[in-house]
Amino acid sequence: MLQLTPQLIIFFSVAALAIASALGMLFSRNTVYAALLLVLNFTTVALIYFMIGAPFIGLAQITIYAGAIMVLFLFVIMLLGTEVIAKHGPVGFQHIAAAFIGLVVIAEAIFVFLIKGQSALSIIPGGNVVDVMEIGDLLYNQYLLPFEITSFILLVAVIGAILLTKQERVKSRIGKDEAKK
Amino acid sequence: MTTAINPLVILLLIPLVGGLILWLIPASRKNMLRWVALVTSLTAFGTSLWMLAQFDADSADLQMVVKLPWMNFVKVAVNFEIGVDGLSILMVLLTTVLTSISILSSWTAVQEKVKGFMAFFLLLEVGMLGVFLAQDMILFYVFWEFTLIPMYFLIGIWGGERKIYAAVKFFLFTMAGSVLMLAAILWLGVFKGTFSVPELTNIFGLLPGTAWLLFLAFALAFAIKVPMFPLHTWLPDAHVEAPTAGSVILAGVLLKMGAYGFLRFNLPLFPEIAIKAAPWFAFLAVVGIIYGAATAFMQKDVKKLVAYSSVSHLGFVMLGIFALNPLGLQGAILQMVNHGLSTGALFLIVGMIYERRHTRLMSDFGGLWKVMPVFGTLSLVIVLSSVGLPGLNGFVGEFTILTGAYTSVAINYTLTAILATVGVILAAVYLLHMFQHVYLGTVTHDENKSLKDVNWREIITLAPLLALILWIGVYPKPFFALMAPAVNNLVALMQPYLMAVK
Amino acid sequence: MNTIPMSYFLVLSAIMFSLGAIGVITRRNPLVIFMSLELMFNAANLTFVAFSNAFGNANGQIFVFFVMVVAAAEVAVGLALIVAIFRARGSIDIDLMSSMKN
Amino acid sequence: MLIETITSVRILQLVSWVVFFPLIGLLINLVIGRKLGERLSGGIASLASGLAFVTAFLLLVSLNSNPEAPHVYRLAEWINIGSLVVNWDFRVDTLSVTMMLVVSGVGTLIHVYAIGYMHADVRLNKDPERYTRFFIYMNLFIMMMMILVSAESYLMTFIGWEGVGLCSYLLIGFWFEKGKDGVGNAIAAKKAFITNRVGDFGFLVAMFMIFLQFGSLDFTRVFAAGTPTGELGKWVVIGISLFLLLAVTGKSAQLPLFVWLPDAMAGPTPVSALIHAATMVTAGVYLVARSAPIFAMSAFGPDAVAWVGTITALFAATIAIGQYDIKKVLAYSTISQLGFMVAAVGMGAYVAGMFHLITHAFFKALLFLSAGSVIQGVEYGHHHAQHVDHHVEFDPQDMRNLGGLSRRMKVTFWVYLVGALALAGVAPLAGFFSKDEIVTFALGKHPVMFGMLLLAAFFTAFYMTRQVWMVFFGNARTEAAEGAKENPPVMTVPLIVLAVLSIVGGALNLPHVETLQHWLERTIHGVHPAEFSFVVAGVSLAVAFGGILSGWFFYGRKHWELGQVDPLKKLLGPVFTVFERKWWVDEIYNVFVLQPYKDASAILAEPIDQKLIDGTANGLGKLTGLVSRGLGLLQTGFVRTYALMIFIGVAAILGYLITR
Repeated sequence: MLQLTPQLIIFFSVAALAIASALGMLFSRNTVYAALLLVLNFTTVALIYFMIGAPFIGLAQITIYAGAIMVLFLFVIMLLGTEVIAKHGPVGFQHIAAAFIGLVVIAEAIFVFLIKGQSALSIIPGGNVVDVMEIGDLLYNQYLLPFEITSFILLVAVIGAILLTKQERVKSRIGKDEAKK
Repeated sequence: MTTAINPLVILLLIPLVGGLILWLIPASRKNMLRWVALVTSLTAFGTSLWMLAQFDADSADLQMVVKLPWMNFVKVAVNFEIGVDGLSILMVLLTTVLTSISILSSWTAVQEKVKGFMAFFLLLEVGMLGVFLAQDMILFYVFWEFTLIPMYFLIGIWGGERKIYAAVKFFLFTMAGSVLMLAAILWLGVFKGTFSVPELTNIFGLLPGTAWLLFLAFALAFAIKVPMFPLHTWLPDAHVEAPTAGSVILAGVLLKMGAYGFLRFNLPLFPEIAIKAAPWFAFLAVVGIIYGAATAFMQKDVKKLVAYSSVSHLGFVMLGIFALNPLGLQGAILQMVNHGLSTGALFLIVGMIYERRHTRLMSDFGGLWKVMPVFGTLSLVIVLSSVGLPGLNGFVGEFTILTGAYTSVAINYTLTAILATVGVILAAVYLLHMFQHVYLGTVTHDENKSLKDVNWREIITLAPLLALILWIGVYPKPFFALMAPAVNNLVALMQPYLMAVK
Repeated sequence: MNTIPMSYFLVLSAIMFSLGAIGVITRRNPLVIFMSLELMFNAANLTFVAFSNAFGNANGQIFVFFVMVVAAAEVAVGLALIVAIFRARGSIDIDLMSSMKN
Repeated sequence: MLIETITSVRILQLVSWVVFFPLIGLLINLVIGRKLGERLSGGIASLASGLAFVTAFLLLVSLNSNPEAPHVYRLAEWINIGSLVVNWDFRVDTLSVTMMLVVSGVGTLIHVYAIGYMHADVRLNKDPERYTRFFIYMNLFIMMMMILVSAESYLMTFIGWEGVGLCSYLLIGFWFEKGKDGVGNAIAAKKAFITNRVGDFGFLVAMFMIFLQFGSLDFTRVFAAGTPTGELGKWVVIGISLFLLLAVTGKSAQLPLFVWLPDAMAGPTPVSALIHAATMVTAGVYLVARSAPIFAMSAFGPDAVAWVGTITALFAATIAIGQYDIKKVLAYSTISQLGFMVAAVGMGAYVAGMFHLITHAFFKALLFLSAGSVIQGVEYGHHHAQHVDHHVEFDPQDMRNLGGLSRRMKVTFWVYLVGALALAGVAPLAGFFSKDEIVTFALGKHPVMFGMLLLAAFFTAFYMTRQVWMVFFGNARTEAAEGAKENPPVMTVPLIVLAVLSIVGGALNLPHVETLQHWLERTIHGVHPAEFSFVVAGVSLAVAFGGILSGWFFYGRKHWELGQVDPLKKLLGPVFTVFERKWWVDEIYNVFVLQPYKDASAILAEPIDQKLIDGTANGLGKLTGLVSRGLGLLQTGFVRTYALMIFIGVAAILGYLITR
């Protein structure tokens, strides 16, 4: 039978916060709020990471996701001025189906993980801590090649982003030239 | 028996080379294109005669076999294996003869895109020859599908009003069948570890259900091509829309590929199933005979009438094949040749009047014999050959087929054969109906009064066909002699199972 | 017992993943869709980390690291695309972006 | 020396020349005939036929000295597959030589006659180019007929059988642009060919059954095989007999397939004489005589043949009474006389049947040729009488338009009279002896048959009298008949020869001498001559005179006036109408055979083929289109729809994994 330990209580409350923030993001009418709620979600997940012995990932989560990526989001929202999302049309088939399927998947997950088979695996909060040294060791030895490739991916992404956003001016000039002809 | 220079390989190469030469000639030099195509096809014909000279008619084996490794499919070797035997040699000869004649017949009928037309024709010849020569199932399939492409374009580019519809229909029908055949071929090849047809003869060790499925997969592909009732509806459309030369080849050779497929695959590969299926196929064949004749009678377009007559005539061929005795089989092979000659010639004459009047409706004609006496006489002989008048080719084939059907152990329902004989009456009904409306009576249309009689080129086009029609009618012995050993071999394969049926 | 069953983490992950998926499917604003996408990445990451802990193996966390990098790259390109589209069309409603169809 | 040569057995090897001479003749005419001119062209054709006759005569002489079993000569192999072995074999025996002589003999006379007749005919029909074509067809016919009678196997007989059918088709349709609505002749030709094909169907099936039963199609082997035993064998024999009978009814114009023969009169008159009276139509009789051993194997088969012949004889005779067309009367008369022959061979009186065949060939050819002479004479009169109004509808064949020709066409009149009397069965003309023999047999067979045949003979005498009176006596009823003129000798000389033959032809098989009987007995075994009976002969003669008298009673006492009603019609009323309208047989066929076939074809061609079968095929295509369009709806172009699909898939796969 389930015994409420402090760890469990913390886990449940954090999990509830994560789900709530996710739901909030989902239904928010305003993209800025949505982004902020997502930041909240990321942070709570980062809390879970800290809890289960992944401090490096937790930090990275906060800095990269909550910090960098979401800021980028907010920046774009502001830039485009599309904070307020237009009113939805009537709830379409798409929405009902999506909701239904989502519920089905969740139900399936609950069925599998909680009812059907109690997994023998369990998490030791605060145990099995992976410190930064260990991660660095792995990254620069075993996973050196993928690590280098990620850097290349980032480079490509940067160039791509620049090119995509610069495209407009080049295009318009061509358009003008064609118009002249 | 492998000679230093193999006629079959050369036979396959000649039209290809001819096609290449055509490619080098500028499209504007139409006459040169025509001559090159004609000379190529005649060379191919000459080569096929060379092949005939090399052929040992007393042997039932494959001859002039060439076997070169080609590729592997799931570790099973696929070879470039070609050869000729009694079942296929007449078909090869028919192909080369009809190709030459078709090219000659489109001398003036095709004025646009001559280069493409002739090139497709030669490619088509390669495909057809390949189908009859291939002894490897994969190779056979490749050639089988390859014939579709030039024919598709011949109909689709040089066809009549509804050419696209007809071309697509032709393509889809044939594809529908051959896809299943491909599945059967792959299954068999992997199952038996070889794609070589001679090695696959009489396959044992299949579950009955599997054997039936494979048999039907092959049968469907071939039955569509033949075409057997009720899979025939692509044929009238394709025939009506195809250019004359295309119709000649379509009726003369392409349909024979279906019947030939039954002979080459269904019977030797699955003799037991073939015997069990024989009554059903014979029944369908007879339905086709009667049905084709009855529908042909109602057609207003001469070309369509001839197309439906093909359904009827090919019914005889199928009946002969599934009689599964020497009489029926030899009759069927001869009838395949006969149909190629007679119906080919019928399409040629339809083409000739179409070239003059640009219509094919029977109601637009009448009394042509008076205006074009030579043409009328030639047409009469051709029509009578198609009717099956004794002394001409059609009769020899039909008679042997019907005798085969009567004496067949596999079919064993005399009524089938009697009904098929009714087809002989009905053939006279629709063909004479056509002859009367087009050639007899008074000249009802003023446009027809000044029609020119056939010219020398047209006579030369028809003459070889007429000569063969008479020859086969009066003295078919050499033709039967060519195929007899191979057919007897095939029947011997059936014999144990036929005994079981008895 | 100070342990938490593995299943709890997986269910949490599944719920987040589903919510993210619903967001992707239903929302019309590409920005929100991207956010939902991030949510789904996050759900996956959570599983990685949880298993990493359960098995006492650091490799799972390395993968999370890679996922983050890729997500960052994807967001960069994706947002750039959105900006480009917005400039071209003046709107970023993806229902209006169906030029692939006819 | 010469005698030795022509009586030697080696002469019999010449048999194939009866086929080759006409073939050579037709090839010459085919290639250079147009350049030869009419006389030469016709002459070559006649010569070809004449040479065939000479050959046949040589065979006769040689065969007479070499009376052993049938001689078979092989020209070439034909079909040889497994058990089916058929060769180009010629059979020389008394039966085949007799037929060869009749065919080539009468044929040659008609060829000669046609030289004159066609000269005028092609000009009347305004296409002199076609002159040569006629003789090509005629030679082809002789050739095919020779193949028919000289064959050693059923299959080769069948070649000739269909070959003569083809010639019949070509010659009926010789003026294919003439006739009712310009296609009447063409339609008549087609009808003849197709009706014959129905008969040929019977021949084919009979052949298959023969092959199945006896394992061969050669006469020698089939006849030597012996009666099949067992219940099945009995039925097979009856089946063969009945299918052969169907073939006979087709070719010899018996019930129920006789309908083509009257229409066949559309052909030029020499054709009617040669093909549709003297030779081709008797092929059926020949076939039964030839197949005598098969027919002897059962009782039912020959009985059926005899009854069909008897009924046809009477049936056709009644129709002949009500006809006005001079050639139609003769056509129905031919059907009736063929009925006599068929009845005879059915009764087993093979010699009597063949005897009648020969005499009939003489006098019916004579009658037709004379009728042709009358027609052309009247056409001549018509052309000279109607200079101005040339296109007035005039039928020179309608007996109501004739009359009084005995004075204007003397030769024709006398030979016609001879023919008519011979046909009526007046002693001692040829027809009397042969018909008497048949009737005598019938008495021994079945009294009803005897009565029906006598009645038919009575009608025969009656309608011939009617015809002779309407055509030759009284006053000329039209200007055309007024201006009729006798034809040139090239036409009348063959008539005279035939007339002589009609008079003396009976000598071939006089009672108690029986030349023909002994001759044919060598081939057809077990046939005994009927005991000549003076009672029967007397009755038969009385019937003939009765017919003539009653004919005179109705048509001779008072001259026929233009536009009058037939005197017999006044007496018989509706019954006469039945005769006149030919028992509505054509109409019945139309309603019960032709129209249903047309309807069925129309249904097959349009609703079934186009709608059902093609519709199904195209429907499959459309279905594919619909399905793909339906699936295309899913392809919205919205990424999130695709995402939804993926999501659904994920859920489904998960579900599957759970419940597995």
